[in-house]
Amino acid sequence: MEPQLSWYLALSAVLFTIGTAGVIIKRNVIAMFMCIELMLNAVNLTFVAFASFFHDVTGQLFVFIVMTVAAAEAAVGLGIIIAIFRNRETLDVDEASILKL
Amino acid sequence: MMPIINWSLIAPEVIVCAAAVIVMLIDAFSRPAQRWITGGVSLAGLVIAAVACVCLWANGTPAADAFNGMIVLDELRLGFTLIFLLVSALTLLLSTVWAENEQLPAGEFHSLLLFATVGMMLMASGNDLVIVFLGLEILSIATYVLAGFRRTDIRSNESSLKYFILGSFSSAFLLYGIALVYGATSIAELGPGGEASRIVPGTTNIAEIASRISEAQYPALLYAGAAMMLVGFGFKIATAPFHIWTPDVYEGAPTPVTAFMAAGPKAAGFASFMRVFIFGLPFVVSASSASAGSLHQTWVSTLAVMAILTMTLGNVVAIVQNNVKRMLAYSSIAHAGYALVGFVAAGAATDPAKRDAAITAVMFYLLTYAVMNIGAFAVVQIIARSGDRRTSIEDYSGIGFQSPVLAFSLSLFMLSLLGMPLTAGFIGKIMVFGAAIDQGYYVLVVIGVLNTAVSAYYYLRLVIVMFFGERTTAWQAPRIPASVAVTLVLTVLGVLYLGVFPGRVINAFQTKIESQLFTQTQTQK
Amino acid sequence: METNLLSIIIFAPLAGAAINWLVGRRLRNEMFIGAVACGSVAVSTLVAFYLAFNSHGALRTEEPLLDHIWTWLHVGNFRADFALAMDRLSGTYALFITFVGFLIHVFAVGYMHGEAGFYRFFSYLNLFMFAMLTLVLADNFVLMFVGWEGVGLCSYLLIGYYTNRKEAGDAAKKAFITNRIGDWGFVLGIMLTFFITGSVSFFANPAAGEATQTALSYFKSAAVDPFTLGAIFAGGATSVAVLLFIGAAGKSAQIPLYVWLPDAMAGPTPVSALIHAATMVTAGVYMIVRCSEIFVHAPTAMFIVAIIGAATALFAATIGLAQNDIKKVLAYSTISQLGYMFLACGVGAFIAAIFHVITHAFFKALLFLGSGSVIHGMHHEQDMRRMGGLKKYMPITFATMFVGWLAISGVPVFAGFFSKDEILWKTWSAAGMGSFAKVLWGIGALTAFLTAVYMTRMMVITFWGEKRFDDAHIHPHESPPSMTIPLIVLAILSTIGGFIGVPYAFVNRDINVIEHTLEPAVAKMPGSETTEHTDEHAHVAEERLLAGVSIVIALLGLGLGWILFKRRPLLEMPRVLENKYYVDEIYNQTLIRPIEVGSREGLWKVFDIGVIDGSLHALGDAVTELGRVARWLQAGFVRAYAAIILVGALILIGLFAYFGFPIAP
Amino acid sequence: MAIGCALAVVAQRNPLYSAISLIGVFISLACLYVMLAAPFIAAVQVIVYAGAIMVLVVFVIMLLNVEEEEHRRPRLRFLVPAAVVLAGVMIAEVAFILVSVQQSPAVPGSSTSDVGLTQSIGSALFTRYLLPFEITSILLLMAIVGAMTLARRGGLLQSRDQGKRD
Amino acid sequence: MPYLLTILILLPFAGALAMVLYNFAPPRKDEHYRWIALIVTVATFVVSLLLLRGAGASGAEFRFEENVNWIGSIGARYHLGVDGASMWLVLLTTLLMPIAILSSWTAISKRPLAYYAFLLILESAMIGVFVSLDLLLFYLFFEASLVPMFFLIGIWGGERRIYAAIKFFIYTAVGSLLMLVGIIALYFLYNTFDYPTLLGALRASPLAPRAETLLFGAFALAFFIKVPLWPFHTWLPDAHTEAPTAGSVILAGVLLKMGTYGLLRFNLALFPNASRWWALPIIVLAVIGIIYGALVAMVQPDVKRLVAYSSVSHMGFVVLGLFSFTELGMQGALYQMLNHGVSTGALFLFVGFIYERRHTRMISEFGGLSTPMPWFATLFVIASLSSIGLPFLNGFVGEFLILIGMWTSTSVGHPWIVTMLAATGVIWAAVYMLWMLQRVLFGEVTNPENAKLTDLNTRELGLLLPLLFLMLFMGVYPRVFLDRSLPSVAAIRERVIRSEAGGEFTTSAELERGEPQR
Repeated sequence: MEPQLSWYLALSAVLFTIGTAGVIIKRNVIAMFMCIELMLNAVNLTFVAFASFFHDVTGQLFVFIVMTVAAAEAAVGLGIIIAIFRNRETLDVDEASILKL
Repeated sequence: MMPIINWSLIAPEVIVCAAAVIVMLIDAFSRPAQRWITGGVSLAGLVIAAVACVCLWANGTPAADAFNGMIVLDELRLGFTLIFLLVSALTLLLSTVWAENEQLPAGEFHSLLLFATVGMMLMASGNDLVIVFLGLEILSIATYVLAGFRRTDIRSNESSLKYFILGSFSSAFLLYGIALVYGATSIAELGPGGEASRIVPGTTNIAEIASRISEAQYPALLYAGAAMMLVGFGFKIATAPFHIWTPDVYEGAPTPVTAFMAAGPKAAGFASFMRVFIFGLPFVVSASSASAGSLHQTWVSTLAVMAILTMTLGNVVAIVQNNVKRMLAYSSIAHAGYALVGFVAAGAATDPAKRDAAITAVMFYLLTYAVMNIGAFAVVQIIARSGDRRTSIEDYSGIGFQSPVLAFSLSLFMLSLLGMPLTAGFIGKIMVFGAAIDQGYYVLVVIGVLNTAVSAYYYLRLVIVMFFGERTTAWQAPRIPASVAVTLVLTVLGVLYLGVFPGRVINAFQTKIESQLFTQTQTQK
Repeated sequence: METNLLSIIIFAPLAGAAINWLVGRRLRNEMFIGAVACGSVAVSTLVAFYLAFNSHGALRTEEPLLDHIWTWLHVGNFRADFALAMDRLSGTYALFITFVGFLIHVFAVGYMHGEAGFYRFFSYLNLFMFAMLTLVLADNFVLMFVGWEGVGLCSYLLIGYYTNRKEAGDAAKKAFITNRIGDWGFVLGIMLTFFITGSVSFFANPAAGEATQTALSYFKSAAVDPFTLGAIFAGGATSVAVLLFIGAAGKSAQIPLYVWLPDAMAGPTPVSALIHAATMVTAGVYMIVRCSEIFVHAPTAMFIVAIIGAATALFAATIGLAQNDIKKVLAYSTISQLGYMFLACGVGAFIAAIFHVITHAFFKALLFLGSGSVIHGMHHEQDMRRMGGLKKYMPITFATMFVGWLAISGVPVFAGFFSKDEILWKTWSAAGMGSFAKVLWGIGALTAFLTAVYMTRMMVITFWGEKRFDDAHIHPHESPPSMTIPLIVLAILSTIGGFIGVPYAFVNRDINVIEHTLEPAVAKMPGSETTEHTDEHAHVAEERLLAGVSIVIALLGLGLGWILFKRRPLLEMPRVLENKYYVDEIYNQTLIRPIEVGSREGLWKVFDIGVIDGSLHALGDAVTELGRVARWLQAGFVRAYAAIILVGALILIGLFAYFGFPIAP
Repeated sequence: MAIGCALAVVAQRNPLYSAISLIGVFISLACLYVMLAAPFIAAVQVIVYAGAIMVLVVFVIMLLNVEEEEHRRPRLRFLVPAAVVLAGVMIAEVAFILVSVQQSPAVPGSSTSDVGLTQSIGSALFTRYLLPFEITSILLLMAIVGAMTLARRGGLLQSRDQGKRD
Repeated sequence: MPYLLTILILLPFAGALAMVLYNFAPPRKDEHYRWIALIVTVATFVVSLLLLRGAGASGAEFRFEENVNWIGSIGARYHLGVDGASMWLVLLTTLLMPIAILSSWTAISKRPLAYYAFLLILESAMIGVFVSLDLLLFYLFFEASLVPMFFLIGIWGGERRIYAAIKFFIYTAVGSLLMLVGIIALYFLYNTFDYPTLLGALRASPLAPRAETLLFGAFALAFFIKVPLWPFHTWLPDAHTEAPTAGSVILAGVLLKMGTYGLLRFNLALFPNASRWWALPIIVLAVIGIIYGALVAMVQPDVKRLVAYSSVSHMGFVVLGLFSFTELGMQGALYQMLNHGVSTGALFLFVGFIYERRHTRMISEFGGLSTPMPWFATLFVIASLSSIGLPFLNGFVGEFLILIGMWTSTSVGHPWIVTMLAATGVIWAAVYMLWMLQRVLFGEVTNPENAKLTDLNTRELGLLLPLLFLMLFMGVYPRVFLDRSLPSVAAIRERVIRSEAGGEFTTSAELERGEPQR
């Protein structure tokens, strides 16, 4: 049978949700980062799904752009992670809580 | 088909971008002795960009949809662009000497700052969600780096980390929202058989979205997308409950960066936020679906509630702060709330003229906020000395007459933030509140002014500490670097000028876009 | 008719006051100061007499002399000029005020000799003359009120003349505040008058521009109020009259506002003589007579006036029996005599009241000055118990006071006899009070008797018997002529002064000058419109009988007093009388303390600080607490922040989804 | 399969394993893209994501040689159930929304079209979406600078080749 | 002369700037600042006397008008002008200012530059309040006057100065912010901030009752707090007590008048109907304030607090007169504003003098001062008497007119009850004032410290004389003032009473002349 559009949407939504949950649950910075990547991918799936069901190129281009953005974020994010790891020998985000209240 | 290229349309962005690249190169291939060049070059770039911007304004061509309508040319864009340029210029002046003192790579700082500026400008000028998203990302990534710029400082690291995680988290939401809108705005043209014969694909062009919401294929997705975009933008402009990152990040980031973040990205956020929601999801009277009207009504009322939350939270929590930077962070949240009041009015307005007025009010408000905020942070930076050490209220005790220039200018900024007459803040407040009253949001405005009264408490607290108390510990007046002095003078004069003779600036900001946007929507109906 | 001389009468003393204050304080020359003070008063005296008695003087013509000086208050339809008017009533008053005032000034020059604040004393005294004459000669209520408050101020200053004596200060304060309570009524009376009549002036004043309808002429044409309690609050003539009477009671020391007068004796004796015997305290009587038009239209008010007057007369007389301070005795007798005058007003015998005012001015001034002379001679000893047998030390004083004694006791041919007898007779024959008139007469008669008794006591204790002071320290001596001459003059007046008012009944001839003079100026009781002479002829016998009765009463009083005190001067008097019925203590406990404590503890500490400020602070603290709580959102943990953001996002999405779901139920 | 891997990403305690399972997610998504007639995107997905980015991530993990999350005093325990609950709510809402998509008129399935092909994407990229493309380059350039700035200690090498990798 | 008002506003400000510039001149001496300030303020006073030209003759309309565009895009104009009502308040301000500066001649040694600069800025703001005919402009000055006073109290005040300063600022700010909302709302209803235009527009198309009530409330709250009307008065005792002498003088003399002036100029004129609807509660509050203030003043241990509370009582009279809606009452109210400025200003000066000598204000510390300082005692008594309301001193005229106006008013039923209660305030005034005088001036000199106090010096006498002269003159010949203010006040009264449904209106005195009021 034909896969329905809503299936893909549902799948991406589930992935997105998992990503968000991961961001909240994981304590390792890198893991959180990966969860965010997961969220982005979920969005990509949505785009592609729409695009293909509309026979439209916009969505796929969007995905293309999103990938580059993700790459950029990856670079910078990992840079930040390295920097913070240098100053305090841990990646546990809960340790990074001197700024509060 | 060939790309429709119209360089003049994006001249400012291109100029700033070029300046950034040049700065980078100079930085790479220059001896440390000539570091100051980078500052000069970037400043020049900003100025030229401003000139270009003004030229664009002068020969105000109607919004040419070059780049396939991805860039608009209207007062909203240009006005905000000028604000961004101003903010960046002031931040540059603040940062040059500071970077030297902190042994930080000034060149990279400047180029990143310029890139961030480009991002902001794109956010203001983009008429397509793609551009908006890209601009936002550029801005965000640049500011992540800037926030963590003092690499060796734990607080700086932490603030950049928090900003990075939460920022990308929320931008994922924004992206999801865009995706849903893209999908939702597709139109199914029904053939004779009643089943969809073919589908007009969805769009990410804001104007087109506006024209389509009435007959969108998946209204529910449209709503969900709107909500998610609200999250993304709300994060950028720090409205409750998405303000949560602000205090920590502002406190941890280096002071000039904080000044920049509180003034620039907030304004940029408002720019694109308003463009997307006011022009993208306007009030549309259409028989076809009642949902469109109620969508508009939904996001407007939601924003109203958020505005109340934001103002109240910001002011109330600011009262109990003891760190000046953190206090200013909360106050910036509160000010986002005030600006939201104007935004709500703009959204609620169905009459183009009143909508223009409201948008102008918000623009003007953000301008005034940028000026007085950067001024305040300039003083904070001077008093904090290197490494942002002295930022607690106690450090200000009794300095009033020890270094009167700093103290009085800081008091001026505080009073302006408080919204006392004869200062910029006053005019800004009455403009946004006026717009809201015009739309009948009396409750909103009353809550706003009561919040102002509350805010008096902590703004005055700083003045009181400086003037009414006697200093216990020793205090040697810090020397004010020339560039910072220039910033101070500019901001002080700006606050007074905008407070006493704001007429010309306001007139310049008068937006007349919507009229033609409305015609656009009519034609596409 | 217009004349600017009137203004001289009032401004001469003012000028004297100014000169003494500015110049006198520099050159502390008593000769100069005394000359200026007495001279200024003499000038106004002469002018007053000239204006009264010249060919078409105030006392000879019907219409008053007017002097419009400037328009003081003029807003909308309210107009109060600074304008003087001298008609028969005010003329009569002005005459004896200026004359007695002059005498007292002269006396004071001697009495105050060597005082540090000599100049101050005399400028106050002149200022008082100015105020008193303004009060009397005012042509409208408001200006009258100016003088009214002015005399109050001067009495305040003069009572408190010895600034470093605490009791003097307290007495002064008490006097001013008690008067203020009266003035409250007076002001409201004026306002109500204006409210009803739209005018506050006594006389139609051509010089003031439009000839307005005057306050009094309005009432002349109005109907008489019913004789009911309700009339008091009806806002008509009765209300006005009652309010005005409150003012009069305050100024003339009637129950319940009399308490200030005895304390006022803390001032120098000439002050007591001038202000608290002769002139100021009779201002209340003057005001009522001036407004007789209003009172005769308010029977209820008249009744109240009569009651209060009679009560005060008796009450004060009883207290007077038991005082040991010579001036206190005189003070209470003054209150008592004032009560007489109000009694007269209450029964509509306005002329009799004025008549008594005049005679009382003479003999009471005489007595006060005499006592002053005694005190002067005794080195400022005021307690009679430490005097005695003074008549051989200071004969002139003794002789003159002897006259005064007889006069006040109502011994025939002396001034007091005629006026008092007139009042008693008018009370007896008061129209419209029926049998109650007899009761009032009884009270009056009793008072007369008591008066004779306590005056006798005073004289006996002071002048007869053996001396109760050690002449080692105190050498009583006769006073200088500057003091004795006024005494003599006043003694003569107290003797013959009564003949201006000899009633028809005694000498079957109509020689009652005072009555003829004042008749046009005062209102007649609406009841008795028929000419009085006829029924006077009718009652001749009755009147003569009553006169005889009062003579007997006076002689009895003298006799009893003589018998009681000649032998035992220090006879103990009932303590309740000696302590003035504890009225001051009662006031203190029931009114003053509660108000003071209530305002301090209740209003200020509890309400102001506790309630108002407390609630405000509570509000502020609440906001701060809210902030304290809300800041805990910022726990500092990124994951928590992310969770918060997610919650917000979910709320938003849920909201939008709910609104956006097209087929939502 | 995608969901499974995704869950694994969250569940794994050792970041290395979750990274690997993330790669799994990417691969499976790529397959879906192919099904959705977007071969180019699929390819890029595999190359850029599964290739470059993840390699970079793994590299960093190695570099900082973090083992599984250290067992420190675990804070914010409540967040785990909270997150799960929130996730549940989110799923619910999404479902709620998607129902409407179901009810909307059926769209013709993804019949094969040429939009997914490299050529068409390329043409669009250089005509209609020229500007975004340029902007993307700026973005990357800036990312390089930023990464350098942050990560270098003195003039470290790996920060530079990080830049090259993207 | 043109631009007279602008000159008046800018002159003191320019003086302040001059001081700041002089600060950088090499041979600067601290005692020069007060001279600059004195010269500037005296000059301002002299210039302000020009306002008297043609006053009152021209009826109710505004004179010396200046009307130029200020912020066109938000409709705010720079519109100045004076009428009979505001002119006197301007003159009062400019008169009190030099006196205030003289009074701090020796008292203020700490930071003279800032002190006098703030005073001058304050004067500019106060003049601006009274002459601005644009609502936004008015609000601007109204708020701006807070800041200098805030600094004056906070820097040069007494022990609890910080508390007092914050209380003063926030208390008054809350009210005025709500007024701002009202102003903006008016703007969007009638599309103008311009006062005369607004009057016309309101006459043409009146507000809806509810809207009028709300706007009335928004304005009234701000002014009530400023007046201060009971129960919004608690900021006043603290502010007065903690402020430096000059500050108290200005605060009592001018700042409080902003409130009553605002009531007269805006509440009554703009919202006549609401004014009538709310007359009763407001009058009740005023009467409570009169008696309450007096009673609390009576028991104050601190002279300055006593005078402060007496202001509450006196300003209650003003509000009472304003809301009697009779020429008598409103004229009296205006007059009472001036009286209060003069008398209470003088009283604060006296308190300042003894504070400067003894550094305490506790009544119990004094006693018998009349012996060492006769001049002080004499003048103090005179000032107190004028505050008590002795005839032929200024206080009497105002209070008498207010009371008689109240009695003849129809703004409430049974006005005579109100009048009787209010009139007791006159008694209380005598009580607390005389009691205070008694304890401070008379009796034996108990405290040896007081025995060697020096009497007033020439400067102190000199700065008192104008006030004392005014007390006498205003009491004896008030027509000079009343006649000139009559047209303006009458015009405002007309608005209030004509807007009644019946239109025509006559004072109850005219109506009920003849038969007693039932």
